Amino acid sequence: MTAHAAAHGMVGGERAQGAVGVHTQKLGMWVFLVSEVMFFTALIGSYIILRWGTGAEWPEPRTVLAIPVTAVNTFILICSSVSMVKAYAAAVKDDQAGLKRWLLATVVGGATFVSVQAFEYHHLVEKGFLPGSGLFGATFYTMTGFHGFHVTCGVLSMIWVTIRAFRGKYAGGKFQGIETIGLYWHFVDLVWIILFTIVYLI
Amino acid sequence: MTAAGTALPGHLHVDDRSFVRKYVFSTDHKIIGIQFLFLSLFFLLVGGLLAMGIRWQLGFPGQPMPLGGWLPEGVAPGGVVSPKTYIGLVTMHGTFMIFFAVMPLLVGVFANYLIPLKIGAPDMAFPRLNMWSFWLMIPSGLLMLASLFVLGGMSVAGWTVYAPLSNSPDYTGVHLGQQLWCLSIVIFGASSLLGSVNYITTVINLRAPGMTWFRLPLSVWALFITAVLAILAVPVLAGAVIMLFFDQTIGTHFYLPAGGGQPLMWQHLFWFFGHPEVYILILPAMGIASDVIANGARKPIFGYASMVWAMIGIAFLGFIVWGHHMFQSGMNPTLASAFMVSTIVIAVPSAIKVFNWLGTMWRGSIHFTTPMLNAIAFVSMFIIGGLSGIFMASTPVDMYIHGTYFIVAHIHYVLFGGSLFAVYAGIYFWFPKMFGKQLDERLGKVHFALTFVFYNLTFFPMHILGLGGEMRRIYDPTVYEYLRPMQPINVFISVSAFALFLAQLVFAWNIVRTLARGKKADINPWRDCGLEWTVPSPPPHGNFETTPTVYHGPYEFSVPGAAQDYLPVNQPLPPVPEGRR
Amino acid sequence: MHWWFPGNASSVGGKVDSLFYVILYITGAVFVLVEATLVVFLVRYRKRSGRTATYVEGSTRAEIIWTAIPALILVTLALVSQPLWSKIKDADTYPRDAAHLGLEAKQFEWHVTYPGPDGKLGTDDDFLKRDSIHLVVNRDYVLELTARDVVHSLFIPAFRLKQDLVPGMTIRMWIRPTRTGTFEMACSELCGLGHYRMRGVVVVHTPQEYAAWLVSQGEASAADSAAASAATAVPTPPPTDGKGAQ
Amino acid sequence: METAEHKAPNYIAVWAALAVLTVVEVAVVYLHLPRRLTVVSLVFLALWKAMLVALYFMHLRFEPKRLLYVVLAPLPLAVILVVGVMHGFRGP
Ligand code: HEA
Ligand code: HEA
Ligand code: CUA
Ligand SMILES: [Cu+2]
Repeated sequence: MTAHAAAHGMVGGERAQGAVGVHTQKLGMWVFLVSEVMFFTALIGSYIILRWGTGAEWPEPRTVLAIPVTAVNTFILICSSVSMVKAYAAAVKDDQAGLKRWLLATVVGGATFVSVQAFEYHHLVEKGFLPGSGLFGATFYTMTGFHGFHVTCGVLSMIWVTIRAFRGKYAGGKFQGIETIGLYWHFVDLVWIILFTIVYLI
Repeated sequence: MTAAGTALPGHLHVDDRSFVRKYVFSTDHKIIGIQFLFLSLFFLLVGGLLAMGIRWQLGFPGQPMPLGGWLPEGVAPGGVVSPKTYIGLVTMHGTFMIFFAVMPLLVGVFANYLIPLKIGAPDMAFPRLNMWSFWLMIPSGLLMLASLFVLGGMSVAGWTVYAPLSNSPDYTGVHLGQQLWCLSIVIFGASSLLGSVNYITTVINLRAPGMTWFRLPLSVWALFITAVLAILAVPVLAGAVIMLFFDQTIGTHFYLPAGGGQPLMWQHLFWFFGHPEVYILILPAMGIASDVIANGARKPIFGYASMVWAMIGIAFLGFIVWGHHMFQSGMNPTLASAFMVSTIVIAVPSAIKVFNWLGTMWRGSIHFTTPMLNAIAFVSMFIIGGLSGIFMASTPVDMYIHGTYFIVAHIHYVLFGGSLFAVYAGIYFWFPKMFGKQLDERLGKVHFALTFVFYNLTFFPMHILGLGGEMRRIYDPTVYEYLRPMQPINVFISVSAFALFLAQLVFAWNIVRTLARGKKADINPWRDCGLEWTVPSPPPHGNFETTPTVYHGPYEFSVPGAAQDYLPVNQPLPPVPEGRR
Repeated sequence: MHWWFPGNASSVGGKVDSLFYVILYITGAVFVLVEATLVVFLVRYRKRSGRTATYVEGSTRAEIIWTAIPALILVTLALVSQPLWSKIKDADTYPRDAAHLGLEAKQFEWHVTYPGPDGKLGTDDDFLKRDSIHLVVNRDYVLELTARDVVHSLFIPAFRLKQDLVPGMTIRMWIRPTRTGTFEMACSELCGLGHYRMRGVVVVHTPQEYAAWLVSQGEASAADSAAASAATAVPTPPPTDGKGAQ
Repeated sequence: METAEHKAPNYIAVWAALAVLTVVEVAVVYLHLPRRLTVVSLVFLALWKAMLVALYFMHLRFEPKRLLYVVLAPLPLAVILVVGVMHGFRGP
C-alpha cells in the first residue's frame, strides 16, 4: 500500500498499541524465549547430528544413566510448573495467600530438581563418566548442564519474585510480572521434557 | 513538562538524574546510542590499525615495520611481523571489524538512537536491559583486547576460527588467546540479544498513534528485521562457540575427529550464524541509505512496499544459503548445488532494492550533501560487491576463487563499500540531532572524496590478485613463483591503504572539532519528514512533550500542493489535488 | 608476467574459465548499465534552480520487470553451473579406470602415496613422496584426500581445482592433466602458522618420462617413505611453527 | 489483560496428563519394543507433553494467533539446520 492509501486509512492508531496485542513485558519475554529456542537448537541439534548424522557408535543411555531417578526428577519439575501456573491463577484472582503458597512450592520444586541433578552429576563423575568420555559425555553434560543453569537462574529469580510477593507487590491486579517469569519457568520445563526423552530414554 | 499520552509507558519529568545516571549508567536510548557510537568508532580505529599491519607485511614482506621496533620481540622480532603475528592480525582485524566496529555501529548506534525517536516512543520498551546491552559490550571488548596480549598470543584461526585448528594449542601454540576470544564472543552475543529483544518489542508495541507498519521509515523496518535475524542467528553462534570452548577447556570432542567429533559441524554452525550475520551488517545500511537518498533526492522512496518485502525476502533467504561458504569443504556436492541455487536467488531482492534506489533518484532534485554523497557511494559500491558475490555463488567458479583475494575484495566491497559508507552517511545525517552541532560540510566532502578514491584503489586490485590465484591469509605471497609477478599490485594496494587510513583521520578530526566548537544545528537541518526532526536537537529525556500522532508515510517530499517540499509525518497531508490518483 | 589466470593445464580448467567469462560478461553488462544509469541520473536530476522533484511513489510495472529479468538471468546461471559442478565434484561420475593416489595433508606438508607397480593403494609396495605429485598427461586420476591434523585445502591454480582436506574424512577428487610441465600447488585453507609455506608442485610427465621417474624412485623412495611413515606415527604434528614461534 | 479474561483451564487435569505420559514414556523404554517403534512413540509422547505445557501452562491456546506465529517462527529454522547439516556430511 502506498503512503497515501495509508493516510486515508485509519489514523489515530488503534494498531499503535501492539500489532500482536500483547502486553509489552510478555511480548519481550516471548521474543527472548524464541532466541532461547535457537540456543538449545544449537546444543540439541549438535547432539542429534553427532549421534544420528555420523557413524559414531553410541552407548545405550540406560546403561550409563539412572532413568528412574531422573524420571522422578522430571515429575518434580512438572509439578513445579503446575504450582507456578497455580500461583498465576491465584494472582489473577488477587488471592495473595494462595500466590505466596504456590510460589514457595515452585521455588522448592525447582531447587529440588537442581539438587537432584547435582547429585546425579556427582554420581556419574564418580563412575568415571566425564565430559571427556566420548561424544555422549560431551553432549550429555553440555545439554543438561545448560538446562540446569537455566533452572538455577529460574530459581533465583523465583526467590526474588516470592520476596516481592510477600511484600505485596503483586496485589491489586499488578500480576504481569508473575505471568512473565512463569513463561520462562514453563519454557525451561518444556526443554527438559524434550531433553529427558532424547537424552535419557531414546 | 506535561505527561506523555497515557498510551505510552514512561513519561517526561523534570530531568533530575545524577550525572552518573544521565551519562554513564544511563537508561536513555539516546545516551546509549551515543555511547555505542564512541565505543565502536574506537574499535573501528583498532581494526584499522591492525589492517595497516597486515598491509605493511603484504606490501613489504619481511621488512621492519615503521615503529615496529616498539613492539615486543615475541610479536615482531626486530620490528618484522612474524608469521604468527600476521595471522593474529588478520584474525583480530576481522573479529574487531565485524563484531565490534560495524555491527555496533549499525545496530548499537542507529537502532538505539533512531527507533524510539522515529516511531514516536519516549524510550525503548526495556530501558534497563538496553543499558545492560551496552555495558556488556565493555567486558566483551576488553576481553577481546586483552586476548591480543596474553601468553601464547592472540587467536590465529581467522575470524571464522575453524575447528580443529582453533580447538587445541597443539596446532598453533595458542591457548588463552583463543579461549578469551570465545568468552568475549559469548558475552557479545548476550549483549546483542538484549538489544534485539528490545528493538523488536519496541517496534511492535510502542509505535505512536497512526504509525502503522507501512508508515515505518525503511531504516526502522531494516533495523527491526535485523533484530529478528539477530535473535535467530546469534544464539546458534553462542552455542557453537560454547562447545568450542569446552573442547579447549574440559576435554570434550565436539569438533575433534580424534574423539569422533565433526570438524565440518563447526563450519555448518558458524555459517548458519555467519551468513545471516553478513545481512545483519547490510540491512541497516540499506535502511539508512533509503532514508538518506529519499531526503537527498527530495522524492518519496520509489516502491516503498517492495523495498520492505525485498528486505523480508533477503532476511528469510539469508537462512538457507549458509552452505555457500562451504562449497569446497567436502560437503555433499548435491547439497552444495541446492545452496548454489538459493544463493543465486538471493540476488533478486537485492536487485529490487538497487533498482528502487535508482528509481528514487530518477526525476528527483538531488542535493549533494555529505550524507547523500556517502549514500550514493553505498549504492554504487554495494553493486560491485554484490556482483562479485555472483561469481562465488556459481560453484565451479567458486572452486577457483574460494579462499583467494577475490573473496577478500568481495568482503570489503560489501562491508566497507556497503556497510561503512552507509554508516558514514548515517553519522553525517543524524549527528546534528545527536549532538546539536552540525558537522563541517567541507571537511565532510573532503573525507568522502579521499575515502571514495583510496577505497577503490585499495580494494579493486584485490580482484585481480584473486584471479591471479593469490590465497588469503598468507603471510608472504612471494613464496610462490606464480604470485611474484603480482607483488607490485600488493605494494600499490598497501600504499593506497595507508592513504585510506589517513583519510579517515579527517573524519575523526571533523568529529572532534565539531564537538569542540561546531556551529549550532537547528531542529531540522536536512528538511526531513521523520518524527525525530520535530523535536529539539538534542532531544530532551523522554523525547516527546506529548505523544505525536502520525498522519502519513515518512517520505512525503515535494508533495504537490504543499507549502514546502517536505511534510513532517505529524502534519496532515494537503487535500489531494484534482486529477491526481 | 601474468596478472590474470595462470595458463590452464587440466581437463576442467577450460570449462571453469569459460563459465567465469560468461558470468563476467553478464555481471559486467549489468555493472555498466546500472552504474551508467546512476551517473546519468546524478547529472540530469541534480539540484537546479527552477526544477523541482516530481512526486512519484513507484510503479508496479517497473517492479515486475526488474524482478523478473534478473531472476531469469540468475536462474539460467544456476542451470549452466550445475552440470559442470557435479561432473567435477560428484564422485559417482568419476571415470572408473582412473588411477588412485593417496594425498595426506599435515602441518605443513603434502604426503603423496603412489600405488607402486601393482597399481593398488594400501599394498606394501606403495611408496611415498613429499610435496610433489607426479602425473601422466591426459590420464585420469582420483586423489584420495585425507588430513592428519587440521583442515587444509588443495589448490592447484593451473588446474583450477580446489578441495579441502578434512581430518576424519576421505574425500575423493578427480583430476586429468592436459599439459606437461611443473605446476605449483598451494594450501588455501588457513591451517596454522606455516600455512603460507605449505607449497608443493605437480609434475605432469609424458608416459615415457614417468616410467623413467618411477624407476629412479625405486630405492630413493624407500628411505623417503620410511621417514614419512615414521612421521605418521607421531599423533599430533611436530609443532614446528606451532610452539616454535613463541 | 486478555489472558485474565478467559476462565483458567483445569491445570490439575493437565498436570495429571503430564504425569501419566511420563510414566508411559518410561514404561515404553522398559518394554523392549522394536527399536524404531520405541523411538517413534517416545518422540510422539514428548511432543505431546511439550504441547500441553505450551498450550495450557504458557496459555498459547488463549493468545492471539499472531503471537503463535512469532513463537513458531524458529522451529522451521531449527529443522532446516539439523537436516541440512546431516545431509552435508556425505562427502564426495
Ligand atoms: C555485508 C556483507 C555481505 C553481503 C551483503 C554479501 C552478499 C552476498 N554474498 Fe557474500 N560474503 C561476505 C559478506 C557479504 N556478502 C563475507 C564477509 C564473506 C567472507 C566470509 C569469510 O570467508 O571470511 C562472504 C563470502 C561469500 C561467499 C563465499 C565465498 C567463498 O568463501 O568461497 C559467497 C558465495 O556464494 C558469497 C555470495 C554472496 C552473494 C551472492 C551475495 C548477494 O547477497 C549479493 C546480491 C547483490 C547483487 C547481485 C548486486 C545488486 C544487484 C543488481 C545490480 C541486479 C542485477 C544483478 C544480476 C542480474 C546478476 N559471499
Ligand atoms: C567492516 C569490515 C572491514 C573493514 C572496514 C575492513 C577494512 C580494511 N581491511 Fe579488512 N577484513 C575484514 C573486514 C573489514 N576490513 C574481514 C572480515 C576480513 C577477513 C578476516 C579473515 O580472513 O579472517 C578482512 C581481511 C582483510 C585482509 C586479508 C588478510 C588476509 O587474508 O591475509 C586485508 C588485506 O589487505 C584487509 C585489509 C583491510 C584494509 C586495508 C582496510 C581499510 O579499509 C582500513 C581503513 C581504516 C579504517 C576504516 C579505520 C579508520 C577509522 C577511524 C580513524 C575512526 C575514526 C575514529 C574516531 C572518530 C574516534 N582486510
Ligand atoms: Cu595447510 Cu593451509
Ligand atoms: Cu554468505
